[in-house]
Amino acid sequence: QGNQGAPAAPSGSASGEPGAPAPAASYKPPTITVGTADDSKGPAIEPEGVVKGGTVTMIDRDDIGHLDPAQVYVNTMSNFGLLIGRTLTGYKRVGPGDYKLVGDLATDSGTSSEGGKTWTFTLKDGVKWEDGTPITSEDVKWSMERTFAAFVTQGPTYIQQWLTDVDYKKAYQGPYDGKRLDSIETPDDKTIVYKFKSPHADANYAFAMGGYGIVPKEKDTKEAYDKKPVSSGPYIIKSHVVDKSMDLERNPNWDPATDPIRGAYPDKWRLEFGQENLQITDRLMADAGADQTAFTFYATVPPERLQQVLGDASLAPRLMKSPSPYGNYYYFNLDRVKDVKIRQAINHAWPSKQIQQVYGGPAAAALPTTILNENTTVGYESYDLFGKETKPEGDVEKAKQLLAESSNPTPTIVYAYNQTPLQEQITVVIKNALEKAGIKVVAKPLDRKTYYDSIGKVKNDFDLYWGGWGADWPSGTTVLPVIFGPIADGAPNYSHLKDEAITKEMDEITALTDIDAQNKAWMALDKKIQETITPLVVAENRIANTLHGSKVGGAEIDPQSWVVSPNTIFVKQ
Amino acid sequence: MGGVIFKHQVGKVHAVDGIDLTVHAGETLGLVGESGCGKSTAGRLASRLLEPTAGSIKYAGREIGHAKRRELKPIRAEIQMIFQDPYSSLNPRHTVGTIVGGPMEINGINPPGGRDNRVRELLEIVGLNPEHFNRFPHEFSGGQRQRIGVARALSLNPKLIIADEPVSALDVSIQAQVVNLLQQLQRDMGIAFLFIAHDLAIVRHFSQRVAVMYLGKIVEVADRASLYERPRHPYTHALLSAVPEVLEDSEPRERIRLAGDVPSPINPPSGCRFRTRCWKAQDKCATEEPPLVRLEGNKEGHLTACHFPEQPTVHGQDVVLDPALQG
Amino acid sequence: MLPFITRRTLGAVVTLVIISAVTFFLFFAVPADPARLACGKVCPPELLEQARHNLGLDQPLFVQFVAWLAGIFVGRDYEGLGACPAPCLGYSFVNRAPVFETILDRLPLTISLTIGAAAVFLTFGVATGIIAALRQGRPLDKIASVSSLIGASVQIYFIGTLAMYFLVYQNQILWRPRYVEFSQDPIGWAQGLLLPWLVLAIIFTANYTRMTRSTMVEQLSEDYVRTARAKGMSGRSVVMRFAMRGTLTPIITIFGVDLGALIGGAIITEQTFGLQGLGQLSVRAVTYSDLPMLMATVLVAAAAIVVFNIIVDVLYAFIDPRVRLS
Amino acid sequence: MSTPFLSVRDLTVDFHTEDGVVHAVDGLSFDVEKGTTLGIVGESGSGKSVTNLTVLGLHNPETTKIGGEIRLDGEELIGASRSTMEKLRGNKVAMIFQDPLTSLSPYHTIGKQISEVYRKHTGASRAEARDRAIEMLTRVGIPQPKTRVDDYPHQFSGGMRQRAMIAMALVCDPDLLIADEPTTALDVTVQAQILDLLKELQDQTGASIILITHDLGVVANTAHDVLVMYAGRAVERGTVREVLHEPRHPYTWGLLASMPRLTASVDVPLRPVRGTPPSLINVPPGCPFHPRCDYMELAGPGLCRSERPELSPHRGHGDACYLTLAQKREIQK
Amino acid sequence: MTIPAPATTTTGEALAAKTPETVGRSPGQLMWLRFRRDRTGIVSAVVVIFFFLVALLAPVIAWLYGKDPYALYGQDTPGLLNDYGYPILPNGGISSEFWFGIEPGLGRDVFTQLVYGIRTSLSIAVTATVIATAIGIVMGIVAGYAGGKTDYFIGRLIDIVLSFPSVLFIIAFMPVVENLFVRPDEETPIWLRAVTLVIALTVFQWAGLARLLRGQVLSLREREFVEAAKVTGASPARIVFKELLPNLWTPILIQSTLLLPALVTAEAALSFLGVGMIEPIPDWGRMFRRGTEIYQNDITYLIFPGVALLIFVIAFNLLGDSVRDAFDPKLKR
Ligand SMILES: Nc1ncnc2c1ncn2[C@@H]1O[C@H](COP(=O)(O)OP(=O)(O)OP(=O)(O)O)[C@@H](O)[C@H]1O
Ligand SMILES: Nc1ncnc2c1ncn2[C@@H]1O[C@H](COP(=O)(O)OP(=O)(O)OP(=O)(O)O)[C@@H](O)[C@H]1O
Ligand SMILES: [Mg+2]
Ligand SMILES: [Mg+2]
Repeated sequence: QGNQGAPAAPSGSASGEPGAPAPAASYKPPTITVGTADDSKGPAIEPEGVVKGGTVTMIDRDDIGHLDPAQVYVNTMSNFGLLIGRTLTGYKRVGPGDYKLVGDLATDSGTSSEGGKTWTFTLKDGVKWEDGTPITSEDVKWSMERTFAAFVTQGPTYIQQWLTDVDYKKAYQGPYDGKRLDSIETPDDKTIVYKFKSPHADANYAFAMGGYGIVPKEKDTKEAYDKKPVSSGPYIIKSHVVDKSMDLERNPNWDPATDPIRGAYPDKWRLEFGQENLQITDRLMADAGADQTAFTFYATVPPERLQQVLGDASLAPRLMKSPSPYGNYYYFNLDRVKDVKIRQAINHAWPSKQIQQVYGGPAAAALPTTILNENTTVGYESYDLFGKETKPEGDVEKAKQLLAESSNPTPTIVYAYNQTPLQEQITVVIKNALEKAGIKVVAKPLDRKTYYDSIGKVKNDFDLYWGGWGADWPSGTTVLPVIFGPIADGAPNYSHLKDEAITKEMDEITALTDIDAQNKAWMALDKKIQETITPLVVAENRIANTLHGSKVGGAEIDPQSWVVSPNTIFVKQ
Repeated sequence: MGGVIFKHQVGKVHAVDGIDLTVHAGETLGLVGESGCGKSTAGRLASRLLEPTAGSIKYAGREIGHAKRRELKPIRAEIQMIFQDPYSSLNPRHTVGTIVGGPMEINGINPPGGRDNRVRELLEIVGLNPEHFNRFPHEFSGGQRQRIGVARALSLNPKLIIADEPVSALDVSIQAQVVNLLQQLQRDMGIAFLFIAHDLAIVRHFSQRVAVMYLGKIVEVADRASLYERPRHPYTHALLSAVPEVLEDSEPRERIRLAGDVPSPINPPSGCRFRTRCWKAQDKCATEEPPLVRLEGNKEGHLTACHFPEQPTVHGQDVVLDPALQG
Repeated sequence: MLPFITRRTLGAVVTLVIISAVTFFLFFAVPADPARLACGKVCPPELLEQARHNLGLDQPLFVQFVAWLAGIFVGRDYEGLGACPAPCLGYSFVNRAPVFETILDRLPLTISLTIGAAAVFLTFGVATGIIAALRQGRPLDKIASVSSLIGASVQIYFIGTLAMYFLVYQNQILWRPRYVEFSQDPIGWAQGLLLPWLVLAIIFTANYTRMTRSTMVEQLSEDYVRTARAKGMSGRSVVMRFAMRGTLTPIITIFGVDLGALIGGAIITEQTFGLQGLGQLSVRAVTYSDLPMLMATVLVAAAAIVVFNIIVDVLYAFIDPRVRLS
Repeated sequence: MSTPFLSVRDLTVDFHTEDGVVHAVDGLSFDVEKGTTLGIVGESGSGKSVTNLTVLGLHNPETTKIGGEIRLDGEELIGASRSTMEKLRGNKVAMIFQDPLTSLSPYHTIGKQISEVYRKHTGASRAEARDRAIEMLTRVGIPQPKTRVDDYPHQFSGGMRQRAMIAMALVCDPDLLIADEPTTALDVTVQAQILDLLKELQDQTGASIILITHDLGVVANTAHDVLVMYAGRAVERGTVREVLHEPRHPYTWGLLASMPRLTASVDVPLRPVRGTPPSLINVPPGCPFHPRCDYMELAGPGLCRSERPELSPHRGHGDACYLTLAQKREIQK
Repeated sequence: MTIPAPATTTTGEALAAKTPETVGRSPGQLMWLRFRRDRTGIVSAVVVIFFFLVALLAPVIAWLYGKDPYALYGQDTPGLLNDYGYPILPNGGISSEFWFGIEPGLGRDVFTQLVYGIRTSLSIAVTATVIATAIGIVMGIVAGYAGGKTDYFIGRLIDIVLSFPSVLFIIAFMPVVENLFVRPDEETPIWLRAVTLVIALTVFQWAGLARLLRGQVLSLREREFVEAAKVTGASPARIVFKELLPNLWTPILIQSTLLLPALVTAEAALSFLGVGMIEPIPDWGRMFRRGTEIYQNDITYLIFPGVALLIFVIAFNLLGDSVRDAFDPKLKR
């Protein structure tokens, strides 16, 4: 669920902007473990007081951009994908904050051999497409092959790379011209074997990504599939008016007994798109009429309503809270801000608390200190190198001292930001704080459409800019090697960090087959990078506060994807 | 100075169609006719506000019909105009001083004693208080405004003034003031006038010669005495008989009531244009256009365009063509 | 009349083509690359090329524009997405939905919003305008002019937000703005749009009140109105049958302009009330650099303005025989 | 003599404007007998139209103050109810205005405009009213009335419009017809037609006519009695013969002398009244004409400047001037 | 019979004798006189002038008041804002120190923000008004006076501009205008944003005025005083500038009085759509928009900018009405 949506949303959207760990004391990071074959059997564990039937309404700003799983990368889309499609593996909710990686279509979460170079899955009995035909291993293979096709530009690329090469689209162009991929084998209708070029001990997590959902070979319509997908999940799309509404009804060929993940309690779903957060919040607060059975996947309470919502005890039962599982950073452009002392001075001077206030206070944003996110890192360990916990409002003296030691005691920093009302305000705060430390800030607003283009250019003229990245599964593997990976236009290494020792270390950690050791190593590397290079300022992470209607039960923000999961939702009668 | 001759034909709407008029130096030519017959068009052609579609306009022997703005410059000063509407002919945003002095400024005339003095002098000449130099037109009555217009026309010492219905918009008592003023100016300064009006009685007072126009054509032209006492064209007869007289004199005047209005100039009747309202009209009138010629028994310079002219008298007719009046 | 309409229609088509061309070519001057947006955040150059090709952005601009224009009249074929029959406005860059269908889907709301609001502000504005004109200088006139002034001075997002809060969420006096098809549920349709109508009406009524009042005052001093009174016509018929005719001309002029503008996108209104009409569609098209959608919304908006201009001119002829016969 | 058909006594009309109070009519009295024509002459702004609009009660009551009395056929019109006035207008009293183009509604057909008056006052059906409209158009001499009845005013020529106006005024056979400068906007030949038509229709219907004009020639041709107005007051009144042949007031003299005439000698210049009419906000005290009068000294200058001369007597030839008849005769010699 | 002959009139004596009622007042002066009598007009003028003074003297006011619109008081001084970023004191944190309270979130002083915001918004609106008016004047007069092809093309251009869905266009293409001036990775100066806004607002506003003026010129061109100037040999330039332009100031003035408040609100509306001035430049429209978002928690922050905007727009509209009435007394009464 790494890609946090391309164009950042205007104000306070969930999918677009920051989020992170360590909020109020009550919050406990989730645990995610690997489940057994038994865990992989359906049906899903029912939430308390569940009622089946009824129609639930979901209101959000944006439509589900892609229905073809191959094009799905954004958290909101994978989340929706749970309703209409299945993957090999998936996350099963065992209890509050307790998740297991289990087999979804597969009977278990996969068997690896050769230290993770080969992965074998067996399909469950009784899994069917919406027309009743059984789902076969050929379908699963086909689904992976088609992600190599030219028209697929959006989905995840991990497995494709592992199966072929880093430049996977050159190695194979998809199954439509009759060529098949040898590295996936289907010895029989139920078995499927993936053969990677190198070991990937955590590959079974990758198969849980929505982007690796399945598509029926016989019903594949290439590009057009994005409009009319075939359901393997509990619901079928009955009608869809783009950007406006969608209606789901039950898929008669979905058998709850095969599905450990999806509860699918309501009979019908009504999805409404095109509403701004503020309006959605107001509607859910008012809780009138049909809105009582409404909830939202990701429309968090915007700062403008936060005080009101949090201050109203009557809303508390309908309020969900969850810190962002993403990493958010203000990247230094190491090509321009060459002096580590200046980078550290800025880290010290950083007005975290003030920015937090703009977001709406501690209830709306947490102040993390590490690159890896607490919620999505198994084996997380905290550290505080720049006194963020002791002096969250910034330590001007310390910053001045570091600057005095640096090559330029009065540096000028070009800060580029995404021009939304909220970011404008944050920029004011940053400018105000850094200038107190003697750092001149040139604020450069960037058009929101081109924000990532502009900061993604290797040869950009900015010194500091915000960027987000989220783990695709709970491991440093999907974070550090990405944000400090290859330097290219558009690549997420916005710091342009290029340090051979670090790169080497990352390769070594990736190759580790012991997951616990790997996690420990990532945490250590995290601290080391900040200590020696300081390529970024860890940004404030937002906490989602999301309301739902009074007749909606089982609503919970999934701590990994940071949106309300459809799996447990039910309608109270 | 020779004469001013103009002769022209105007485009699609034959507002003025092949008219021949001559104004001699120092004299007044009156031009009468009903509304829409092309009097103003003729006047504006003469002052070259309009360019004729065809034909020639000669001023002091020079052809000016198609002269450019630059070529016209020296002549502009000599031909001036007085307009009908005392309200719209003065720029409401200018003072009297600017209005009267403007033409001098445009033509770079610097009279001895300065322009302002000259303006005051002109105001005095037209019977206005020179102290009103700095006032605005809206502070004057219609008659006074018309005097300002006269002063403006005089400021360039013109040789010819085209006066387009200068008194039609004024009350009788004021009308007489303005006519008297014009008459006096002509006497004092020898200015020639083309005096356009629809009121035969006023024209008679101020014109040595009179032309009668109907639907873009001159139908009769003569010296004053001939026209008023021995009119030949039926239309002239009709016009004369239509003027309401204050005091009935001993001799009963003829009574001619024409039907309808002037036809549209866009599609004028063929042949003689007056034939549709004429009580003497015959087939010939529809096919053949009567030439403007001197009829038998008329004086030199008395020209009439009619196939069947009336007797040279103003008495004793009674013609009623109006259906409403035949009850 | 017919030649007039034909001439005006041809002129309108030219205007629309020019507006489309300006929109189209300016779009490429915006520093955003739709292919980049379509391609996602991690997008290597080959994929970018691919995305660009998929969106048809790899052709010369002029060719693209002509293809777009031709699509409207003869339809187009899209690689992978299939045929798009005329009038084809292309497929959205963002979600590959056929633009024409999307527009058709949004139009009913925008039209309902416009027509309902127009009905309210027209009747209300004209009525108060007439009353104010007849009660010139009296308290009623003063009240009408002061309230219309305040109405004209407030912003839609200002009273819209306040009204939503106090009348819908807090007290539930009015129904929450939403759109239901008229054919499905006429009452729900009216309930759902009532608040936007009223708010739009508050803002627009002012203009009509003032316009009606001043024209009516002028008309009442017209000679022919005096004639009507001299004929013994009753006060009511003098106003409604005589003075009103002349008052209509300026009213339908601004009415045409307002209707055109509203259909073209009551952007702020739709934004304020969370309604999904053309205005909201167009803002999204802008936000996501969705060229086909942007082109379509601009085209529809401009067409609305242009068409209403023509309608107004035709209406002039119905109101005023002098126009009809000249 | 019985009571006159219309009798106006001490009429005053004041307009309250931004610039001050306009005394448009100030103490005006006159009578109109049945079947006769009263010509009202005077310069522009002398209050002719205001007087007659007052008879019909067409002023805006907000800004107008009206005093005196107006009796029509014995009935008091000032202060009469709106419905009374509405019943009267177009029915018993009708009006023809100066500019037929602006006075006819451009939005309705001629036929409609005529027939609606008829329907309003007689309750006739649509078809009857239409027939009546055609009949009226025929009477005023509109050619092809059956087709022209559906024309709009702008399709008519100026003279035809004025005829339509007359048709509209006469459709209910009014007892009093007020014609406010009915021919000023028209050409001489057409003016003659219209004046003849008015006379003829009067002969047929026996209506009284008030003919407002500033053209003495028109009055001479059409009216029986004349009222000369100056600055909102009557300065002279009498029969046409009396006023035009033996004018008594210096202003009437001035008017007559400034009229150009076809028969007068060309060599005698016109003799206009000097000066301009006064502002009605600031009417000169005493005789309003005194600033323009050449004979003020004869009557005693103080008198003309301070005391306002009254028109006397109420009937017959009268004038408002301090000069004695003898003095006047003297001057005329 | 002879008519008495009054004195001849061609001497100035008679006219000079007439007492002048109005002494040398230009139409402008008359307008001013009428305007002065209009109490509403005067009051609104005072209000409008007050706003302009505030805008003009913003630095002085801030200096006297002792606050800086850019300083984040609420953030730098603890105890002013609560955890959510809202003022702790009631009424939006109004105190003797912060007269209008403090801004939620950033904690700036609302009073100086508003004063400077008015300064920003007014400068943009005034500049746009002036430019739009100037373009409108040139285009309108050229089209009206030149006629022919020029008129046709300008007319089409006006039609096209007026047919553009302007709001949509502005939000779509604001970046383009900015792009024309700076490369995407260059610093965008504040003035540039202002210039962009001015351009965006101007592009669609000149056409209305141009169309109006074109019509006016077309009718003025037919007025006889233009012909009079032509007859005396005036050049087209002189006719345009000396004869026509002075007569167009009335519509120009009225139009621009109405345009200015419209642009102020338009700028606010653009802010609402996210294309207004950007932080940290204080901006009236943006304050207002933010107010509409947070009013549930801090209504004070909506009230001050909102009421100020309301007062300004109402006052300016009233002023526009009064100016129109003063120029065109016909409407009144
Ligand atoms: N620019 C023009 N375009 C078309 N027709 C015109 C134009 N100017 C004048 N005409 C027409 O030409 C005819 C003569 O017009 P002109 O103004 O010369 O009449 P006139 O005799 O002066 O009338 P009036 O007594 O009303 O002033 C009229 O029918 C008029 O409609
Ligand atoms: N409604 C009004 N308000 C103010 N003043 C008015 C009004 N109507 C007329 N007047 C003034 O009253 C005076 C008399 O006007 P009236 O129309 O009666 O003149 P008139 O004799 O009919 O002149 P004309 O020959 O020009 O028609 C004029 O000075 C006029 O300005
Ligand atoms: Mg003329
Ligand atoms: Mg009158």
